[in-house]
Amino acid sequence: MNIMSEATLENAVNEKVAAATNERIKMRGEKVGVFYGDKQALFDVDLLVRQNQVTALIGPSGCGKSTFLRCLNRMNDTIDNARVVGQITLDGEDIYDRDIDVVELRSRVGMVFQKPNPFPKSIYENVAYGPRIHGLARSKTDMDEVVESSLKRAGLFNEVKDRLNEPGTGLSGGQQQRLCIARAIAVSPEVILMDEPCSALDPIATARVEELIDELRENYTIVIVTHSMQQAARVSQRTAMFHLGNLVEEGPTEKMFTNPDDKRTQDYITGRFG
Amino acid sequence: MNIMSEATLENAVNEKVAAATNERIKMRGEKVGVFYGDKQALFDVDLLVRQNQVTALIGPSGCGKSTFLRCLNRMNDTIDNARVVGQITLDGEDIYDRDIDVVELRSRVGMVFQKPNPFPKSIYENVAYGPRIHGLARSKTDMDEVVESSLKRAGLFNEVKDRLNEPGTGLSGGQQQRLCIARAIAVSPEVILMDEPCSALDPIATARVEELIDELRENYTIVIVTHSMQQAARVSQRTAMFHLGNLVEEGPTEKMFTNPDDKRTQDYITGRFG
Amino acid sequence: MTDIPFDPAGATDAAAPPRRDIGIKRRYRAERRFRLYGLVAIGIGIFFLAALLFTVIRGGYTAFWQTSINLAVTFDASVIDPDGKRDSDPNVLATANYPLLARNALATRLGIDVEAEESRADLRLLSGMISQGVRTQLRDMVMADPAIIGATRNVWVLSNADVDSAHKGQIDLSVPESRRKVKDKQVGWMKTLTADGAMVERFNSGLFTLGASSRPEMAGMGVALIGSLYMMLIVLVLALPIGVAASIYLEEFAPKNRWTDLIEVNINNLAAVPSIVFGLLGLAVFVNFAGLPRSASLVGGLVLTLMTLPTIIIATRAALKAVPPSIRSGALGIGASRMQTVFHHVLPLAAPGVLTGTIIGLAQALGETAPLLLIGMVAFVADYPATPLDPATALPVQIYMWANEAERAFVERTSGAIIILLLFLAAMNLAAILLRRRFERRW
Amino acid sequence: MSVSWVLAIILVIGVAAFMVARMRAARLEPQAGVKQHSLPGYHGSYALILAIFPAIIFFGVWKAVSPIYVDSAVWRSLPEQVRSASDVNRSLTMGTIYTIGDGMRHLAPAELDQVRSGQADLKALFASKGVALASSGEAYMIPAAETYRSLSDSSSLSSAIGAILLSLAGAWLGLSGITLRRRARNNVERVMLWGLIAASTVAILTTVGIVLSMLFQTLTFFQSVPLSNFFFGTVWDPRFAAAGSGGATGQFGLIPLLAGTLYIALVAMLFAVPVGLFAAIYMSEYASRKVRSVVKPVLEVLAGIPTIVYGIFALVTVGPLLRDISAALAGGQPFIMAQSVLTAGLVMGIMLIPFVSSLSDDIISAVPRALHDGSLGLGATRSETVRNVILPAALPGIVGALLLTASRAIGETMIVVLAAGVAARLTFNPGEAMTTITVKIVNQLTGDLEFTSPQTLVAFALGITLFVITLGMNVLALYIVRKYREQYE
Amino acid sequence: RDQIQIAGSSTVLPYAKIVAENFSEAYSNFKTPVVESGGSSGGLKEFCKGVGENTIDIANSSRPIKESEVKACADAGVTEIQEVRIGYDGIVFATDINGPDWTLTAQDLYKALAAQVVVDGKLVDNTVAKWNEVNSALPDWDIAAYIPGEKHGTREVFEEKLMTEGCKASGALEAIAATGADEKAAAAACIAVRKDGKAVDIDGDYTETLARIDSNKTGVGVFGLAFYENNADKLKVATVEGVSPSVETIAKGEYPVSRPLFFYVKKAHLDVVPGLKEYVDFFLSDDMVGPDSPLAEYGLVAAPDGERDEQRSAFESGKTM
Ligand SMILES: Nc1ncnc2c1ncn2[C@@H]1O[C@H](COP(=O)(O)OP(=O)(O)OP(=O)(O)O)[C@@H](O)[C@H]1O
Ligand SMILES: Nc1ncnc2c1ncn2[C@@H]1O[C@H](COP(=O)(O)OP(=O)(O)OP(=O)(O)O)[C@@H](O)[C@H]1O
Ligand SMILES: [Mg+2]
Ligand SMILES: [Mg+2]
Ligand SMILES: O=P([O-])([O-])[O-]
Repeated sequence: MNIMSEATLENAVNEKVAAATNERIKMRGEKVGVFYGDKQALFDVDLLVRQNQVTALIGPSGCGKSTFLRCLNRMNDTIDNARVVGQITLDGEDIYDRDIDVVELRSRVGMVFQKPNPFPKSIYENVAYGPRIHGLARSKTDMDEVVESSLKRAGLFNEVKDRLNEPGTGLSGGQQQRLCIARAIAVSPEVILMDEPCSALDPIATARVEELIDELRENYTIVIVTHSMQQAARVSQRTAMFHLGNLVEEGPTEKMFTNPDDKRTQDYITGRFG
Repeated sequence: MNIMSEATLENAVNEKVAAATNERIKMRGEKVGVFYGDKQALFDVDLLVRQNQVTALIGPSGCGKSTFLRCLNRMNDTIDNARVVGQITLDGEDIYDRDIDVVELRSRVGMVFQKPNPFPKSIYENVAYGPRIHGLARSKTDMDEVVESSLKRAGLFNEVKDRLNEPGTGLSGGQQQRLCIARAIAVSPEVILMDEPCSALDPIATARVEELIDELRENYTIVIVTHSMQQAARVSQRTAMFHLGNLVEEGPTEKMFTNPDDKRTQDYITGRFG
Repeated sequence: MTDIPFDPAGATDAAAPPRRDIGIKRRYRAERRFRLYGLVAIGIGIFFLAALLFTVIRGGYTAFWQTSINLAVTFDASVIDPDGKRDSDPNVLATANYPLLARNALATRLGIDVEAEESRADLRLLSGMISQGVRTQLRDMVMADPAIIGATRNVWVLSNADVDSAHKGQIDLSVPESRRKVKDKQVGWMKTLTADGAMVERFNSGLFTLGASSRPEMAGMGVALIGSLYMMLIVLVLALPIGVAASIYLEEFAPKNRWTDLIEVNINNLAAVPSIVFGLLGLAVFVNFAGLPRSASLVGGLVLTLMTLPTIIIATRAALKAVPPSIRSGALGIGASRMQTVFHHVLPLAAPGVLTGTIIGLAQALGETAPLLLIGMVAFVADYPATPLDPATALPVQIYMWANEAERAFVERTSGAIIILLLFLAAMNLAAILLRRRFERRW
Repeated sequence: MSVSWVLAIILVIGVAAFMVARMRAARLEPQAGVKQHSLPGYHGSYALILAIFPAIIFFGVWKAVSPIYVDSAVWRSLPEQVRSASDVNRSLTMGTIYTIGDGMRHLAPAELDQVRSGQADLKALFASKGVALASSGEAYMIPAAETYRSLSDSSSLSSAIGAILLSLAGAWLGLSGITLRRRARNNVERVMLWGLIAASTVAILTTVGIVLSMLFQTLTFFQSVPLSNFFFGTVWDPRFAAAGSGGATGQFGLIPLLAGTLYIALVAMLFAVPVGLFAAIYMSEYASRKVRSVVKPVLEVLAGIPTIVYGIFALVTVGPLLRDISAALAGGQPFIMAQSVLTAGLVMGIMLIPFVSSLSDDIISAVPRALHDGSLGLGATRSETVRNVILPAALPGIVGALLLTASRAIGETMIVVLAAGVAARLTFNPGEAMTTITVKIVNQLTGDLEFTSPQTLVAFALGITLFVITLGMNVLALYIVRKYREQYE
Repeated sequence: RDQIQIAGSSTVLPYAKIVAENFSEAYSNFKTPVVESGGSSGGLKEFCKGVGENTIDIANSSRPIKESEVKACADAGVTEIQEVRIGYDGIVFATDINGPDWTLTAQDLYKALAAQVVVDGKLVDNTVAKWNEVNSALPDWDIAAYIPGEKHGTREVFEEKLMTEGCKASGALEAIAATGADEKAAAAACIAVRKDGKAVDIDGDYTETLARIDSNKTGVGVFGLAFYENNADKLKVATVEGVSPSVETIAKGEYPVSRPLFFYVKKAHLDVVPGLKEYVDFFLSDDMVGPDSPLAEYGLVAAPDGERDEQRSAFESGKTM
């Protein structure tokens, strides 16, 4: 009980601040916990995701970043033994509500996975798939356009423009990752969740994706998991630090990287490497 | 014809240099080319891998790094439409020779893949598998030791020590990656090929793996693909830069990062990010 | 959990932007429809299974009970050994007129004078009420203990099959007496006996243990069970390894060329060969060429093996194909040989599919009659086979033969036999299903 | 020495070699810089293989070849005039000689002498020993039988000795030269590979066997019935010739049977495939583990029910039901007969449900979940995911399952006999009866007709024809699968 | 081999089974013979494979062996075949028990079931739809006759004794001959059964016919006498040419439709296979094939006394074909 009010207090305060700075809250997690079977992987996470901002989730491997990210569009539903407690809202609506429409939710909150998982279809079809099921392209030319622009924005178009009809699984690791990004943005979701979108990318491609994120931020809200402090620093406005399933600290990126409140954050970001 | 003598010339020069500096050549690629179907993905690569050194392969996504890496232990054999030309030797033996025992080759030249691919078995079994088939542990205790030390060296042991019997597929992305590293080093190969072993790792885990690489270097030879220039700079003694399927340049890491010969290398490593 | 005093109530939450139309209603309808189709499909399957089981069980459960008559049989020496030569001639005891003993006992029981001239007709009717099997039953008692001669024993004897059917109400007693096998007098006696508790339905263990017989009450599935058991063992021992080995070769090792295409097409094609043609093959190869005996379960097992192979191979190949390549490269990458990769990683992952193929293949083999026809297993076999080389039948054969019998009593036995076959099938599949569940795993 | 003894001895040698080799390999001294190539178990298995396989192959080949040699030797030992006289029924003569030779083993020495001196009534004597002789044989057969006997005795002795020696030699070879670098694993695996190859040739051999076991009779059949009559005839009435043709052989038109086969199989597939596929999809995508673990085996029971039960079900329940329903719908005249293509297809479809559902379920479940997640993460509904991502990825396997199903539909007999009857007619109306090739194969083979007549022999022609037709369909299917295959990862 | 192996006709099978069973009870030192089913043709084919351990000893047949088969046998070394006629099989027409009485004649049957009839001197397809169109004494039922399929020997009897006779009696034969058909063609036209679904071939056994009548109460089926007797509470038998089928009328030759049943023994096996001779003797004894025997009780029409004696002595004397 005690802990609870403490935690929500934090959110409340944050909200006040947000309101003061005229930031709108897109998503809000309250006391989010996740169990895999009996094992709890995430504990009482309270986190606000601000609209048109990039929120970076950082923390050591296995601390629960992906798990939390998956909560945000209910991808955890698909894991047999996963159970989510707490509350998460999108535009004030509880996304774990019975009435909520998971499909619509996922079309509004898109996701790029940690392991690239292109469909065993052609590159074109990989990208066209989302728009097609959501009916976002009226005609073949529309679709071509959507596919092209998505691939372009993901920085892949030039490499694959001659082989749009070849299978997406024949691409290199980094190309697959960019394909998955293109696939996700092709449906223009309101929130985009990216689980280490640049892990398999070289610096140039990374730069391209980071640019893209910056671009997208104007219209969309982005949550990104990254291991690169630099990346977090470069692209995000706010950063949340996880440790052992707990949210250690959350705040404006600048502050987090210069003057973190928590000792663990400090230790982590000043670790020898970056 | 012309090109060929030119290329091998390069190797020959390099060898002279190696001999002069008392370095032993562990592996040697000569005019290595790879075709996927009709499409050539790698062109005439000449590269020396020096014993007890870390060779880093860098280059933009899709340039053929993984492809080349796979040539070194003939993993390309398993891709239906892949065809390798040219010659690669290990300790002077042509590894594409008819007489060569591919299995033994792969036990000597181990590999960590770009996408973590743990077996759908328990964590313990994932690591114990290699030592078991190679008869590296005589008893259960031996095996326990091998598993524990491998997991420790990969920096995973603490996180999983209570759940060694749970499936390796239930780990987080980074944990899976470290599991695959543990699995590969458990068989103590002579050469270890690592395809972006730290892409899903946080800085601390990355540091652990880099330490590991440094450690391993004393007894083994390592080839690593990485997108992080810093990482290449930190761990490798020699760096090879690929571009569009061509080996652009190869040399001591220091020189590569301070004074590359090739304009493309220069451009790549001084790209805005790193 | 939201009853926090100063909940700002989402004042700062983003106002819901205008929702895009992604046809959600329509898609959900499609989704529900799709799901419904699935449910309906399963429903259809289960409905028909239930209907089939219902018809079978309704028609067959009575076969597991058999009308028996309790008689106080006097082992009359004057009947068994009228000439008193049993010590010198061993055949006397073997060939004595035992049914007479039972008939006399029944007559006594019903108060009919055995000696009287006018009861001759009645006595014939009485004989007709007792199963001919009483001959071996009483004979075995006497042979086991000749001292029994002269004594009286209480014995449960089987009633004749027609009486059994009448007792179970399967014969329409309203038709004129001349049109039915059970006469009015017999019905009267049955009532008397039933009222006395001397005629009851007892569990029909003979259905499981006895061999074939032309007398329904004496007919059992024993030989067929043994025959099927032998055959299924042979099929399992041969078809599963050969099938899996062939699939592994084709899927994991074979170069993809015309020759392997040929093999692949061939195997698929074998699945379409009518089963009786396998019988022709078995006759030609195993009986005529290799000189194996006719009617033997060994030959049957071999024929069914060939017939089952394509099913197992096709299922196994599909399962092997479904294992993601990353598993293979993972193992190869740490120096496992291809053989090791396949046997340590790929095959275990494909095991559920292999087992499904095995289940279906074995089920099919278990229910097959046509190929057995040509190798002589659709036969009347009364003696138990000691080895797979002895004549035997199989469960579906017995069903097939009983289904074609004229006697009414075989109707329920046919259904009873089907129930036994299904039990056999269930027992056989249970192991495979449990195994399959162990191997099932998502990744 | 009997065959089983020889095999047992070889086996014992093999097992011993295995144990010793494994032990030796385990005790090898490790050397600096030299890795042991193979695990001890592989060394053991290699020794086992060397000890067993060559010996058994030798033994088997000898056993297969020596009778041919003995046969020709015995034949040559026969007097010239006998040879020329009985050339036509050589096999009969030789058979008698063999029977006499084998029968002589059962005789006591005194009886043997009698036989040799030609005094004994062979037939009676042999009968008393339980050996059947078709005739009493001729005098020249006795020495020939003895030749046969001594030849085969010495052959079996030398084969036994040879095999055991070979086995010992193999064991020695396996045990000597166990070194760190010996590639025992490669050798063992090579043998395993040959084993796998051998297993896959069983299918080829079966095919060859099937064709051979039918070819001869088929040719005989086509000697009396012209090809065109068979392949292009539209009337199946084997006992009656077409009016005016005057022939006595009858009409063997394949077309109505072929049409019936395809039609009934099509109806069955039209029922089984959607039901089975949807059931599979539901089980793998929607149902909980528990439900699935119950429903799947339950549906599999459908595949195990003997087809005669389905036949009876069709005959007494489904057929009349369909007829009555159609009569009620049409108001009087039923448009579906009790025996009809529809009834047969429907009931056969029920039987085929698990072929589709269980196999497809396994294949669908094997699609990596990352693909699933990828699609769901884009906001696809489950059904969209299944239709657009999962099914295409699982397609090759599913097509395999469907092929198997179709094959079963074509090969089924009992259901068709009882549900659609045996009347070979050519019609498009699924409410009427048709019959299939398989049914006719069974009927012509098991009938009362003369077994030498074309009426019976036509079964073989039908068998081979069906074989060729399905072969063609399979080639087509292979081609299609190749074209549309989607490989994941 | 210590077990007799028998194969062949499914019509003879039930009788052979009864004999086999009683044989093993009477001779407890012999194993029960194995009796395969598989049709007369299949049985004879196996029979003619040759002599020896791996071949069968007896072939049951519901028709006499054909010339060509004897020859095929001889080619394979089976030169001495002993023929045994065991009795007769009555063939009856029956309807559902609740139907009216039926009195059939060959003529009616022919008119109802012939494929083609002569109208105005031309052969045209038979279009008769109801029984009472053939003969007003017959019920007003749609024609639905379940007759033995062409694989069955019974079919030949049906054609010979009913269709051909009916064809002659109704004058159709002449009419057909008048259309210009030669003798052979006319005979063939006489026995051709309509194929429009009114006459349904049954290739299975009588149980199938019974099931069909069960599901179509206005169907007429052809059964063996034995089968009918076992199911007399469900079936009503029709008289043919005024004679009601029974063991007596058939034995006397009054009832027109019956056929002899046979089995064939390999003489070469007689001394060799233990019990074979005893089995045949046992089969031929009056205890088995006599008028009061279990076979007769089951439905076999016993041959007249003289014929049985003749069979016995023929077998005893070793008479071969
Ligand atoms: N199996 C395949 N079939 C066809 N083309 C392939 C296949 N694998 C790789 N390629 C192509 O070969 C080229 C080199 O691929 P490779 O995987 O070696 O790149 P990479 O340097 O490892 O890139 P990344 O850093 O993105 O992993 C790419 O263009 C890729 O699309
Ligand atoms: N399906 C699962 N079943 C059981 N445990 C799981 C499962 N998925 C994740 N976990 C565990 O939950 C914890 C959090 O995992 P998560 O994937 O969220 O980590 P992460 O922060 O994304 O790490 P990484 O940076 O390595 O991807 C880890 O300890 C992991 O092992
Ligand atoms: Mg993660
Ligand atoms: Mg790569
Ligand atoms: O089986 P049958 O030969 O008597 O028809």
